[in-house]
Amino acid sequence: MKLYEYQAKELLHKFGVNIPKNYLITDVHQIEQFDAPFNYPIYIKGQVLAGGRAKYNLIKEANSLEEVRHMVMTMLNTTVDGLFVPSVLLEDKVIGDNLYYMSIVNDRNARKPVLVASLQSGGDIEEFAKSHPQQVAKQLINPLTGLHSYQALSVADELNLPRHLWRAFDELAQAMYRCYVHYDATLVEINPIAYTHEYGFIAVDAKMKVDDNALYRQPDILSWQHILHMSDTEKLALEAGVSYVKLDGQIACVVNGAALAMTIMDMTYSHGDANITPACFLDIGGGADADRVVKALKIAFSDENVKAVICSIFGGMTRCDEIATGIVQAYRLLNPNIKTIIKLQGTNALLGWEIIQNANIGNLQMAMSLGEAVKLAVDAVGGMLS
Amino acid sequence: MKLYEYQAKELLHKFGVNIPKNYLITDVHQIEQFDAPFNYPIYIKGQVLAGGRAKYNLIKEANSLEEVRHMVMTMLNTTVDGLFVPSVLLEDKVIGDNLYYMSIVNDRNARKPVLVASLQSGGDIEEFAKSHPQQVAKQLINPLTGLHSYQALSVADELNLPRHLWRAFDELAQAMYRCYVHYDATLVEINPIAYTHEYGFIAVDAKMKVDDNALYRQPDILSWQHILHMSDTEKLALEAGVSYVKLDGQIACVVNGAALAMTIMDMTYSHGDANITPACFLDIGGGADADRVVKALKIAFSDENVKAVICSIFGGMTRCDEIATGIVQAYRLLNPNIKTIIKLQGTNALLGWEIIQNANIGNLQMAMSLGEAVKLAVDAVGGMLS
Amino acid sequence: MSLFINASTRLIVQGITGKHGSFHTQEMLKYGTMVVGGVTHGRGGEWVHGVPVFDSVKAAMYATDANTSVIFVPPRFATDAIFEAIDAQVPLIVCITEGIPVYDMMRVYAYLQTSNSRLIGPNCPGIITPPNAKVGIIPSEIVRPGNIGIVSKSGALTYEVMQSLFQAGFGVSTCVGVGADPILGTSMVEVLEAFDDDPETEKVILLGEIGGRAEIRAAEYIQRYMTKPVVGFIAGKTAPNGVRMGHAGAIVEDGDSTAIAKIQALTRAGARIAEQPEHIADLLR
Amino acid sequence: MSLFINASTRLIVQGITGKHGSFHTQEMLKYGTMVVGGVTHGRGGEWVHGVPVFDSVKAAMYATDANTSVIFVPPRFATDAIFEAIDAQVPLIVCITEGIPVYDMMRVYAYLQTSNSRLIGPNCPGIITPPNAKVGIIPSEIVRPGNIGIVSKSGALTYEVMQSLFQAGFGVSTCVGVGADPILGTSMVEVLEAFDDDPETEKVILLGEIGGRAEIRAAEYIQRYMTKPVVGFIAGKTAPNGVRMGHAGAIVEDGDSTAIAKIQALTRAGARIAEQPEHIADLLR
Repeated sequence: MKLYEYQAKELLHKFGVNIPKNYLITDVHQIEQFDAPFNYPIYIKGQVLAGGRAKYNLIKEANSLEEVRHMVMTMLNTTVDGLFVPSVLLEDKVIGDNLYYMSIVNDRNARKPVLVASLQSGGDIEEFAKSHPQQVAKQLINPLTGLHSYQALSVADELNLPRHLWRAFDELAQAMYRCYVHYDATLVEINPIAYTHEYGFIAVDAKMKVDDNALYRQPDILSWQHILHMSDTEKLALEAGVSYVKLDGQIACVVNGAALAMTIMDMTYSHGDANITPACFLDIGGGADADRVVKALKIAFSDENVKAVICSIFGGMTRCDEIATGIVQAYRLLNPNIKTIIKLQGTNALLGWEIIQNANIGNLQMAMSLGEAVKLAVDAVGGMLS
Repeated sequence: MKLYEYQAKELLHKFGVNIPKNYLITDVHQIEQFDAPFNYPIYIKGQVLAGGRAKYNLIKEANSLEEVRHMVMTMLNTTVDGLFVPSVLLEDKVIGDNLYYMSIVNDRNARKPVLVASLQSGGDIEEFAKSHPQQVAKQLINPLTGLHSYQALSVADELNLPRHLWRAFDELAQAMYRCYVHYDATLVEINPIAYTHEYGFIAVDAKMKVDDNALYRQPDILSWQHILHMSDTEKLALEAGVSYVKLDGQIACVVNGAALAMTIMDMTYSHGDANITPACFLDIGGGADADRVVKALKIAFSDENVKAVICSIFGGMTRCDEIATGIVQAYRLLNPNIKTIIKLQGTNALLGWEIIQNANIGNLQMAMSLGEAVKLAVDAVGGMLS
Repeated sequence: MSLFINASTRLIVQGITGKHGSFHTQEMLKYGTMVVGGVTHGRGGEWVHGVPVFDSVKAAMYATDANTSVIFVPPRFATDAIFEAIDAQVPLIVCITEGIPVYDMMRVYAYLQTSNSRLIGPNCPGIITPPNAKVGIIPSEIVRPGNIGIVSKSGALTYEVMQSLFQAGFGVSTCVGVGADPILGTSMVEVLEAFDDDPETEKVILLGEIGGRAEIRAAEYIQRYMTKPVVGFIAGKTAPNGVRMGHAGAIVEDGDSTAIAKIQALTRAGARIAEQPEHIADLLR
Repeated sequence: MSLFINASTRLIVQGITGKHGSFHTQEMLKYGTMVVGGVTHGRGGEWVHGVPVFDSVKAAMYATDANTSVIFVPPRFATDAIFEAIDAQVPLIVCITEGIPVYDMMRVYAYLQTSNSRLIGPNCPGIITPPNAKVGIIPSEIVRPGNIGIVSKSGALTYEVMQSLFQAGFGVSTCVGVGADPILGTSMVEVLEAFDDDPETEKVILLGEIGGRAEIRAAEYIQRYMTKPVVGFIAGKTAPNGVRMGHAGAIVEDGDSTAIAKIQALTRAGARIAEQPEHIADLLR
């Protein structure tokens, strides 16, 4: 789960990271009455779950209360390039001599967290690391023993950071690591960090991602989930525990297993008719029950673009009788004028077939192979489009 | 540093351990106005840093507000068997079906923390473990990976705890371990724990010790240090960073190093004259400077019983010139009518000798061996006593 | 010979009394796997499909002399279950559970390095060595003994491939699902190494997907060391960037983690890559 | 031969720019120890008593080919210093620092078990092997080469004993201060073992005190395995129960941790126990 800038800063601040004085506007009434004591100019920052906000005009500088109000009004509750702006952060403009980059992120290849820092800030650190490997320093962290000060200091050394800043640099890294561990983050990033005489290191912008699998033990983060701007469909998917990715085509892929779902997507794309493509990726995961299938199909049917569904299940953990029951329930409940091509195999597949056949629903069609399923779905869409 | 019962309970409660409703009285005015909504009978518990409070009449049961007031008045600010009672805890009387014991403590031999639990509560668990090894279960904890649930459950299994309590038992152990780690405890003990239908497991009495060496990173605990009932001398020792143990005799032992100080104590005791024994153990530690020596001597001189001081230093980390400077400063400052027998050897011993000799103070006397130092000190005391 | 499991595998099932644990215990028994015990804390003394349940892995190991454990417990207890198995010195641990937090798995992985246990998974379908050893959830009716080794990140896709092999007349030496989480106990490369050493295996199928660099590393290994032919399939050519596709690990985060990059690396390394799963059998001939 | 250090010891000093680090660097150099480098983060490039200072242990190890490190940094940085030395694969680490939290040391000890480093201390005076190798703070003017090995928990008491040996004409093979903290990198028993194997050592002095079971374990070892005679002294016969006597470790917590119990165990094991330190020399004859 991605966090908004102001959320990331709030959490980092709890662990000792300095952040600029700020004020969050979530409601237009707040700005009408707004008169907080800032020294102008201040930053006006639209909160969206994406980087590169400057190019969307979501980061501006205001020189007066008038300007603040005007800018907030222009940003708040708008949608910029598909990104909704639920809140605007007013923030002291920090003027630092130098700007730095620091992050703690999971290094999948090393199977450890890694501390990454650079004297260069802004932009994509991975790209920058490739072009300027000398200017980005990394230290792998043993998750059993944590980030050692000597490691943070060796990063400072490698970057030729002025020596009087080393202790503060270590403290910043330690604070970030504690925050990373405490909140089950997969990424904690401050970019840029400024250094000022007043505050020392201070976070100008911050990003944080929290492991979805750990949200059950992160009540504070979980309580922020409702603030996320999600479509009704996304909310339904979250509740149902299915993995949902909306795409632009007409064929919904309801599958148990990400790789198989992607395979069906790939096969649909390569089918030849460029106008017929997947409508969504819906991974119902392992061991789904009938209820989850109903919810997944509800999501599929709720998309107006959807003209056909491929429901391909190869049961291992998943039991095909549960799947079949769910499909039948969904049709009984919603009775959509949409064909679902069903491929059932593996655990209890025969039971599943029986349930489908006994239900005797016209829009349900069986397929014996992936190729056949894709072909039947494309034909169904073709029939409706023509 | 030992914590009071109410402090231990407060910390445990922060980490999720249930504790009875309670109310702390630290001032006699509180009890005059006291009218908190308890259901009688309630416990009245004098807070002291020692176990076995029942035998000092520091744990009582009150059946009315009148009784509460009377009992608190009798206990508060009294001294029972050398233990000052700075506060009294009023507490709901919990009635549980069974009483249990659980602690997390540093196992010095295994060099790991250990979870200890028993279905038997009260009394000395170590003694009980020796006599009833079957009824006390232990699990060593790897400090790099923490207490695993399977370990807590295996303790529950070993104790034949009813199975419906296993999950709650694990949660209790996990809460205690988190508390132990968070506060750098060397002991977290709940004894007894009751099990009630209303609360589940609940801490009836609790003990906690925090590692003195870790207090620098435990600001909450450190802030409690001022509440500890310490004599002025103990406070001075704490500030000076010297280790002070008051004893009943006449010879103060000011030494760098615990083993050497204890050796001098042992030699003083075995000197033959049972009336002449050590007055205190004063370990100034490694690398002491002149200032610390002045403070140590101040502590020694402040005890009216002290008739002579043995100051025996074998410098490794400690530099004898610093020691000598400190001794001379203390005599110039306080000019006590007490002899100090000085033995200086090791790092910069010659410089030290010179400083002492140049100071030309009549009460300073040099010794060449431990035996001689003890003899001179005993003689000095003998002269004063006779 | 075979990989990791065979006819002398003695298996315990952690989470045997749960819905999935119980169901797949029965499936594994049916297939012929020696399931000698199960573990559910607080349920010791019960029986599940004729298998005795113990209160701890240690007790189960002691009583049954098992050499392998499979984990079916829910994600919030699975980390503890893996630690318990490692501490009980189970030589082979197969974790089916999906949804374990990454931080937990990084800790498990670091701890594993100090032990003698091998972990397969988590978030994997397990291992099958026909005709009679199965640890995990791979459907057994679609596989017969043979000389094709399979290493895969996924579940359902693997079953699709296994079925098309079955229909095409191929048999399998061992199929290992390494899992699709970002942090795995055993990597694709380690399984390729084992296949290369396994006399039962003549050709190897590698099934990958977007996310991570496991397939890139596999390509490096194949190019440098692998003596047996490899046929591959990589899912997710059309997956959008930066979006998690179901699996915690299935996300394109940099150039190396795209399907195209992986297909190119494997092709350069000499592996033959199928356009779609049903073509794999053709490439094996 | 000798224990742990000798003429080919190449030493780096962690915390060399501090007051104690700098002073004892000079003392060790005077004695003839090859102090080849020092470490203080952020002070690399400076020199202390002719010894180059580096910004990290890794850099110092790389530049100087050292094989031993001694730690003089304050307690709140000492844990990090030990981890740094272990991670830089220093074979022998001697930690002088007093006051490291017990929890930190339990973590260090667990980590140490997964490495190839030996840790002596913390809260110890170090090691001296006359005539020219000294790592730590043991005063060198009171020791001459010889065949007596000393293992001790304490500092000042050890120096007293060393001086009385010196005056009585005895020489020392190696003196090892294992430290007086509750958790130590190297135990008394490990040092006794090393003395038993050391051809330079003929007799061994063991200096103990109240607290812990190290001396009880030493007694068990002496009884079962030790071939060389042991003379001992235990401080704290008159220490009150339950009170911490200076050292973090010096506290009577149970029967085994009293001086009397230790003296009895050692006596039963065949060691000769001195009534006071100055009698030790007599028992060696």
